[in-house]
Amino acid sequence: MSNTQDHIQDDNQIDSYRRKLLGGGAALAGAAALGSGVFFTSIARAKPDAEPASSEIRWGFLIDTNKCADNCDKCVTACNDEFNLTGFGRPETDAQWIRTVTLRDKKTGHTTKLPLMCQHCAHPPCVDVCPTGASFKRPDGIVLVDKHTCIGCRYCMIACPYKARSFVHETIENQKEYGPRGKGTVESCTLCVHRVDKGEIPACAEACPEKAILFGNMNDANSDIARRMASTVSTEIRGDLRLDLGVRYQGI
Amino acid sequence: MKAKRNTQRFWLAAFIFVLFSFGVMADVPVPDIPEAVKGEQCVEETGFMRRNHMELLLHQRDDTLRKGIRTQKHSLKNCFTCHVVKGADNQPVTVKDSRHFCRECHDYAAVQVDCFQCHTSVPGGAKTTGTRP
Amino acid sequence: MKPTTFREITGNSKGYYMLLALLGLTVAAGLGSAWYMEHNGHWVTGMNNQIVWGMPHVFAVFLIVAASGALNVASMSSVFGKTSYKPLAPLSGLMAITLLTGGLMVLVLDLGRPDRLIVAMTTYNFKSIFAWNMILYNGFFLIVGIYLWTMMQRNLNQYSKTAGFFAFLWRLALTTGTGSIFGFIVARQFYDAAIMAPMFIVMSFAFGLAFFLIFLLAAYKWTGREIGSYLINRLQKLLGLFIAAVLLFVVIFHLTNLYVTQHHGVEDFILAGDNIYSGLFWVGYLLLGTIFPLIICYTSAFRASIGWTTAAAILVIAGGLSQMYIIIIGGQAFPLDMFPGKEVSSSFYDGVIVTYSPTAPEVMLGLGGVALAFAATLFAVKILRFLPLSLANAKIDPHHSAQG
Amino acid sequence: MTLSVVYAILFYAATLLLVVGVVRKIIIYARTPAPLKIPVTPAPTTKAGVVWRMTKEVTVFQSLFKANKWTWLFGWMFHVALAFVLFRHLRYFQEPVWAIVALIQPIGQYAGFAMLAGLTGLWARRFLVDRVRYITSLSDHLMLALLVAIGLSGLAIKYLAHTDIVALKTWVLGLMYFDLQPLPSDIFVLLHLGLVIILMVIFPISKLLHVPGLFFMPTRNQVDNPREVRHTAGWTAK
Repeated sequence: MSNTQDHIQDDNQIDSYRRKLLGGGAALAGAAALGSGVFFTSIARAKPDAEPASSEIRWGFLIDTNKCADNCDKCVTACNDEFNLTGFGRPETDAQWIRTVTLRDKKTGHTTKLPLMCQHCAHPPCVDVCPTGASFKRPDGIVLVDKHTCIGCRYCMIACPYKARSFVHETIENQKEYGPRGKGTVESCTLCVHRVDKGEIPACAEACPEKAILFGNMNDANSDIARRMASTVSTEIRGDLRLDLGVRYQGI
Repeated sequence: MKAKRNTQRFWLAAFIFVLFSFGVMADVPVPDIPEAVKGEQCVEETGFMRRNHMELLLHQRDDTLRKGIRTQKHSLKNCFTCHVVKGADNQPVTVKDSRHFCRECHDYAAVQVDCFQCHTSVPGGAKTTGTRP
Repeated sequence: MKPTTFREITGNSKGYYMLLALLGLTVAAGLGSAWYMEHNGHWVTGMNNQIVWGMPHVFAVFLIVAASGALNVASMSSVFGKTSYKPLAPLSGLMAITLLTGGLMVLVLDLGRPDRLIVAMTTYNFKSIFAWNMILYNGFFLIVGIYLWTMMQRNLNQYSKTAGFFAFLWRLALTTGTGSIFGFIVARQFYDAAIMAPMFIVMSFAFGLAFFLIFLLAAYKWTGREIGSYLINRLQKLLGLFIAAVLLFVVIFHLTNLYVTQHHGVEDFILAGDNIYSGLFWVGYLLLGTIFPLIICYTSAFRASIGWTTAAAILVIAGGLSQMYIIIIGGQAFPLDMFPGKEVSSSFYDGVIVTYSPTAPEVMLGLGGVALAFAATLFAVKILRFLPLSLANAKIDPHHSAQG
Repeated sequence: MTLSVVYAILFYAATLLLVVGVVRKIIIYARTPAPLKIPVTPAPTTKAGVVWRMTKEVTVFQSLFKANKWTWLFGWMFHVALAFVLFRHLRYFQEPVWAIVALIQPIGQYAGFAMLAGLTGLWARRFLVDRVRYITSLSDHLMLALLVAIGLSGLAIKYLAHTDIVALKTWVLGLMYFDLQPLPSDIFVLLHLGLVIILMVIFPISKLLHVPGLFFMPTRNQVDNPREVRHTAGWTAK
């Protein structure tokens, strides 16, 4: 249904989606709370430069796989553009920070498509296993690699349950100012931390024509992401590991 | 016997002369450090920067990456943005060019700069190369 | 029994220098391979974003495990009071150090940033078993070094038992740590098993003794020093015991997995899959690395034979490498089970069994590590007194000397 | 600038003393006759063998290794580390710097610590080993103290209070080009350079002369062929 509405304004689209999901009454309340404003391209408040990331905040994604169109990979392209993730024509060693995964139910044949990236766990196995502490979690829940101390042992890649990390297999010379990358170190989705700190939303969320990727502060009960998580069921991939993921999915 | 001693003295004198002529009378080679394009004083006093820029950079890098503090004063980006060197095509030269701000002194002192193995070395980042995955 | 006389080997024969040169060349080839890999980046290896640990890790982990096992002969005498092994203790300690050196060389040179070794040695995340292993490896050098010192300097001999005891404890910790590298990985089906730690300890006994035997028997054969049937026979039986113990743990490991329904997939893949792993398991590990050497160790036809014992040791090493390959590569080749009950596909090799074809530089690096271990040992026995002048029955067997 | 001039004059003087002093000693050593064949056996019987033996003496300190493992360990560690450190310092004397120097340069940093560790071991030996303590003179302590102080002040420049390394190199090159440049007047730099000057001056009259002296050891540099070749040297040559 939402596929046909991509020309409609952001807020209206959300409204229509909510109406469909929650029924009219709840939608009215929801729409009122959302108010006006362009929350899809910017978050409520940009962090002052001198202020450190706060542990009050837990940044995360809520991804609605029902909205994910079959032949769409705009989130992937946006990420690749944002960080100049150019490949060398060697798919086995080229980096992928976000990828679309297609699931097909073995019994029913029902297929689902979803974008998969670093899940920004609250208890990240990559951080636990990293010998030098190069894998770390920012106070606001973003899991990053400190490339200054990464020795390229790749233990984090062994430990990650989501295969979210890539090893830089060759020399790179086209880094963006805000996205350092270099041969011999491990990298993964940064949740576009350079944008988030400026008060913008990650490139993939911004690029999604269906607004399937909702970004926000999960700890803030008034945020859109927290409200939506409170009102509908969402799942974590490999929830059995109890890693408390920063990326939640709907529709799988 | 005496002649032999004199010969030895001659060779000794010659040796010392040769040793000192290793130093040639010429101007000392010095690095050609690019001025800041803004024509302003650096973020700290010059003598201090020459001695301690690495400490500032390390401190800034940890603050930015680990804590999310994004002040720019002591950032690497500031170094090569203020002291940008333009090539023949009027584009900023990358660290591959020996005229790059950081390389002038680092080459002179034979100290490697690791920064640019991951970071871009020109304002705004280098041009895209390679293919999309 | 009279105290054992230790002597440097003469080591000026053509054969000695040729062997040393051959090993040196292999080390050089390994170093060259590492440089090639680092210079170009890891894409020139068979390793990729799916199989992130490859041949270098197979060799490195194998050598590290073997290193702690090589100390075993020394522990037999210092901790368990088996005096017939006492003359072998210095060589045992030496090989523990050289094998670990070889293993660490491979491990470090495969890092994405080996130039940051100093970071690895000074920045620790104490929750990481890998960080603990760095401490365990460095401590192992120190403790075994002290142990060797107490053995080789006469006025310190009184402390060698204590030093040997601590070295023994440390080596247990070290192998536990190495096994836990895999045991603590919850994400992958083939890992995440507490039995990994004790299994690695038992494996270390077998691998370490195998390396030790190869060097010892060759050294005595080629230097013309005497080694008696009593000692060979005992070491043979010891090797057999360790092989059997490894088999027990391997059986338990796989039985546990076969019992747990969600591990059926990966077990099927390793044991019965149409791939190299099942071949390595049944032929490499079980037939060549276990059954054959067991026959050699326990059949009277091969009793106390230098040649056959060496053959058994080589087979154990071949089997051990197969085992490591199965654990390290096989464990990664099997897809992560992120979406139970779903067929998964993506551009990033999700849901498919990934292939790994090691390239020459990786294998050369691994072999370079093995060569380094042997070269260092070979050189050390020339310049220091590690090897007893004689290991004849009369010098070793307490009953023999009692009669004589 | 006064400091620059003072240090420059001192450096020129120290260099002159070092070179003249060492050359003089080498001439004395070379002219000192070794009238008898006294190579320590087992000794090589060919000239190539002697070269191989001396190479081993110079690079791995073979006879020291056979004599005393601890002294060898610390001594060798110190000398190898010193070689790396000296090699790293070549960068001050070259422009452009050789690629190999730039490559070794970072290793030299850690060698600084190894050098100090070796020196500490060697010094400890002079206190802890009775026989060595008995034969230790004040000058032995002085040489060790001087080397340790040079090492410490050098490391202090690298790790404690940085200096303007570019200016320092310009000053050094200035000495070579006879084009005097200002010397950065950081305390550890002045200390480091001052101590090196002292070392250069003392060198030709100290036990550090074992550096050239090693090559003139008749027990090591002679071919063991007294029956094949008639040995003549010094007064026997007449």
